[in-house]
Amino acid sequence: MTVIDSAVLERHGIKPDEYERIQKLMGREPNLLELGLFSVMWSEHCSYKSSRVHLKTLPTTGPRVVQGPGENAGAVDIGDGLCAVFKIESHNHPSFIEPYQGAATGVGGIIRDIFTMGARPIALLNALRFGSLDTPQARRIFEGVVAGIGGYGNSIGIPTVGGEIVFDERYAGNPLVNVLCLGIAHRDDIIKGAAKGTGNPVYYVGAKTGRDGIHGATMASAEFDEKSAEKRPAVQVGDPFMEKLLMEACLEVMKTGAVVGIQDMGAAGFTCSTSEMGSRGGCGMTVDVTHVPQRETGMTPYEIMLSESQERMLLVVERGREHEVEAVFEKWDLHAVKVGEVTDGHRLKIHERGTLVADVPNRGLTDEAPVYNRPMQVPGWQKHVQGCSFADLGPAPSPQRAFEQLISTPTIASKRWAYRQFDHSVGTNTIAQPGMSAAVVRVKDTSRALAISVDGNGRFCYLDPYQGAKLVVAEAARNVACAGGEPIGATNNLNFGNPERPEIMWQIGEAVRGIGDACRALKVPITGGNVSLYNETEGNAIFPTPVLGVVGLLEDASKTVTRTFKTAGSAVVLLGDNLGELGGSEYLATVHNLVAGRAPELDLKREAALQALIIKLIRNGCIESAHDCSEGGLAITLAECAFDSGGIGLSADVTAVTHPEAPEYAVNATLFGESASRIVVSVPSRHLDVVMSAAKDAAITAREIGRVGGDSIRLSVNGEVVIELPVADAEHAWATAIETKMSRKAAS
Amino acid sequence: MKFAVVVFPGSNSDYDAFYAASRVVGEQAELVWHKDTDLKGADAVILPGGFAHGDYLRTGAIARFSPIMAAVKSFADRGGPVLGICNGFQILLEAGMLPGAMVRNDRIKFVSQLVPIRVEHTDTPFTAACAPKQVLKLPIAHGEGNYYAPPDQLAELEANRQVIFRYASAAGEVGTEWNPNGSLNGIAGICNRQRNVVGLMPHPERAAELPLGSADGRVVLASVVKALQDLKSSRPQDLTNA
Amino acid sequence: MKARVYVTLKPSVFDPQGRVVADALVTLGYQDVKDVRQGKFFEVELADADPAAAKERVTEMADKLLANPVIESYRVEVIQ
Amino acid sequence: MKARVYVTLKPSVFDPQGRVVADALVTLGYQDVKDVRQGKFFEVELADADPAAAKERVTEMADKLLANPVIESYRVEVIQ
Ligand SMILES: Nc1ncnc2c1ncn2[C@@H]1O[C@H](COP(=O)(O)OP(=O)(O)O)[C@@H](O)[C@H]1O
Ligand SMILES: [Mg+2]
Repeated sequence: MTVIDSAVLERHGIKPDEYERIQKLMGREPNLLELGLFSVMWSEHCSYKSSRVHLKTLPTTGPRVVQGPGENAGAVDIGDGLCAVFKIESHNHPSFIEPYQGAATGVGGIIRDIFTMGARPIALLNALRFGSLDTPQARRIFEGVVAGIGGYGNSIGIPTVGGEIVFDERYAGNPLVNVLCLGIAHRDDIIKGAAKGTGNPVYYVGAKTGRDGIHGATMASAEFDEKSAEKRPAVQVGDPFMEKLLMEACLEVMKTGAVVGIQDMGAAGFTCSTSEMGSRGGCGMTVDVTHVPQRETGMTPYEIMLSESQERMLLVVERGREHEVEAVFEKWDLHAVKVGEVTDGHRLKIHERGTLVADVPNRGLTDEAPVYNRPMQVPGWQKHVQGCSFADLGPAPSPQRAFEQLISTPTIASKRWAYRQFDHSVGTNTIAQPGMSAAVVRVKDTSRALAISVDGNGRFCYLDPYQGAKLVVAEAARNVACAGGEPIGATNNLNFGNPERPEIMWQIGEAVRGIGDACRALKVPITGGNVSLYNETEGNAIFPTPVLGVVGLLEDASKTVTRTFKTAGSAVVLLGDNLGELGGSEYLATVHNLVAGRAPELDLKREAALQALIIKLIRNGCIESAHDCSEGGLAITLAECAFDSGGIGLSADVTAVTHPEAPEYAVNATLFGESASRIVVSVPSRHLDVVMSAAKDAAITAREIGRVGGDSIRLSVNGEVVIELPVADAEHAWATAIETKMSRKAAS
Repeated sequence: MKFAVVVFPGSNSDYDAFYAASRVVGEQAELVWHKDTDLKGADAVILPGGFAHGDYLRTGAIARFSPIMAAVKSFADRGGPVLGICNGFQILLEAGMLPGAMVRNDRIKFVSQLVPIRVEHTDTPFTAACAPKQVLKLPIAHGEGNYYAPPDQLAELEANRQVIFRYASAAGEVGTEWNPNGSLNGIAGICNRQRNVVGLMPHPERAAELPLGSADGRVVLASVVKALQDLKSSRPQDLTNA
Repeated sequence: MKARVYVTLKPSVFDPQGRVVADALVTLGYQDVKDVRQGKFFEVELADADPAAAKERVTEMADKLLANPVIESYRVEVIQ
Repeated sequence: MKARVYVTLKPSVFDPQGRVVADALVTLGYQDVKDVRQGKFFEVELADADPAAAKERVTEMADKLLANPVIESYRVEVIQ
């Protein structure tokens, strides 16, 4: 029996004060297995110990919220007794260690969270961050992650319908892989991850347990250093075929009504599912690891409890109805085995061949995990980076050159190289495919559709985490609104550095505060999310990157519009004010290699009014296309309306903004500034008056800035043409930028 | 009429085919589990897309041994119309019900996009309602759709007019620039000698309604309805259920 | 008792993967790489003890399932 | 000059492919199949003539490209 000394605690990532807490909860010294249980359950990844106090402040209620945070996924009512069940998950660290498998198992994990709730998954989205594609390492990770996402999602047959990809050196040592899954469930069929009913059998079903992923949860809670190579045996391999069988079998088994509770085994595996189901249900559980199907020989209880082998589920079944459950699993060639029982009290008792090897209060592992109110401090550099002296930038580059540079910069360029590797047509629900801004999936057997968008903006959040987070919420909701969807719920993934550093903790606190304020103002409740911390390599943190996933509802699926122009002659109208804010813009980053300035202003009241307006205009069929202005500003947004339209161009003329600190940059600020709350719409002449007066009523600035038509992109500022090139050329550069870089592979 | 859609472990477009046949085309349809041994009196059989058994060995290699396949074979031998879509096509190849084999896409990567294909011949149950050389816009979504057959067999296929669909331009021209996966002769779909068994990589069942980006696929399923009516009117008793 | 089944594409069949690997190697600076063919192999563990019997059975498995005669050829090798 | 690089998943790494193939063989009636592991191999053809040099170069290729050191191990064998 190993003595628990500081070295052992160190290896388990348990701090001395935490160990004292464990001893108190146990009323004695824990044994090594028990320590292992605490170490995984108290890891940042499972316990949210650093973020909890902040997450508590988020708005999580609303008329449509059926399930808020706390379950495997959130759920919102979408009418006809149906719910949209969705959640976002990160698999950042595993994807850095093994891009293909890391991303693949990330997809597998979030899918399990959704069908565990009794929902059939119908859509996947992802938010990805990589280093510059000019480095071989970033290309290798990007290639592997995209292949892994496709490899898993395509096989199991859930369409990947959208996402976003950003390339920035700040993610070189810490790529981000966030995956959102959305499913549909009947409100009454939603089933929870709670154990109930003393004496009810506990079943294990799915893949056999191996030694893979042991301490994955604690790994996801530690910074990277050269030593992480040693953690490599932890790599897990995804088995989408097994998961497909599990998904179908579980959805079928739930229909029998014999399932009391169900939970997947994700991070912290068997430990997490047994302790969480017990404490959620207010009861205990006793299991014998001897019954757990094992892939490798000679596995210890410690290894079995902490293994993170994929594609495994835990079910609590109504006693006396075991055969119904077993029969369904047999049909799918899955063998559900009884591993234990629900008990009175609140203890998780683990046996090996009948002898008790661990006995812990399950709440001690879950609800009573430590919660930290970690010190926060504004980084010393914060003020500094918010300043931006255009004087040092030298003469302003020509808009034409800047534009051509921007359309082929990987962050703005078409992501088709990636999403053409994703099956987006399986399931026959995808109305707006990847590439069309927000994704839109119809809800079969209803007239409705759901619009979904995931968005993040590390740059804005780096310059001002509070403001940046608000802007991210606004953009995600605006993208959904631009497809005609009324935002009804959101999920979020908080990707940050080491929370034990006050500067990072400050970023987290500010970002959460921003998300909360924006969600309250836009009336979008947060129904769940995920926190990924310690995204640092050798002390270099990523940009603070909260990623928002917003789900919007269209009552009439047929009304949805996309970003692309439809008919020559229609008016191009800009909704919202063009303020020419260049702070944190893609323009500054790409053209001037500079991340600086103030993040754009955001008036949440005006944002809400703008979104209400666009939703109304789309519902009334007044507009042919709508596209939100984001990365690259107005010029890029207008170009994107022409791309994929079949070569329809436009000519537009916008009024120059005033740019006091550097007048010579006024034109570029006008074209490439990333002010919030702007939407470009195209309107058939016959509807123009309606649109204009509707905007007036909503107190939203609306300017007719040009006309759809011709075969070139022709942009003027104050009557002077500053950008002009054939749509075909611009579109080619935009569409092929990433594949060009990827095909130049091993070159460097 | 009635469609049987076979469900293999790992099929993922089974419900798509079922939905298109029943809800869009408006015929009867039934999902048939691969361990079953009869086709529930169906008039036409669809082997759907997906990743049967994960495609972990070779696409379709394991599925061909499913109990239901015996019934599918004898149904086909009696002249019953059988359609293999994507993975279903691969299963038909592995089962020897169609000639040739699939290898990895020439550009290795999985390809998912809408592509035009040209209908080469309309004298099969799944093209009967098509116009000659009609171009259909259908989604492809596969990593192994690169059709291969030995030279002599390929020549025979062409000679017997067994190439039913070819990748093409929107205007119907064929050539390597419109070939998404390196298939020999730009082959997207073929039929057997008797012409009642058809396999294709693109997904007609996923493009049967305009909101989904194309409704061109509908005609493939509608064709078999027409074909069977023509057959019934020419022959009093339906031979497929004989 | 272990046996290995090596499966390769027939020479007449184009091997996209091998080609991509070859190109990658050349761009990595291995100019002297003339060609690469990719194959796969299966390590089959049998309860059965007799080598001759094992070889026969595994050959049967290869014929029936592990290789596709249209495009692939295989070689069986009993290890111990 | 030809060399072969055999790449297998490390023993500790789960091999879903192998598992499915094993299950298939058992359902096909090969009850005595205890386990299957799947691997791949590359047949690399080199202009280079000297076996020793070839082995070295190909080993380098395996390290750099052909095998994924995180989950795979490999063996190099020079044929002729
Ligand atoms: N990883 C990805 N997977 C699928 N689709 C993607 C991915 N990245 C970007 N896309 C698609 O490309 C389009 C542009 O994305 P983005 O630059 O975020 O624009 P927007 O913020 O206006 O949606 C969107 O339709 C998005 O769904
Ligand atoms: Mg975006």
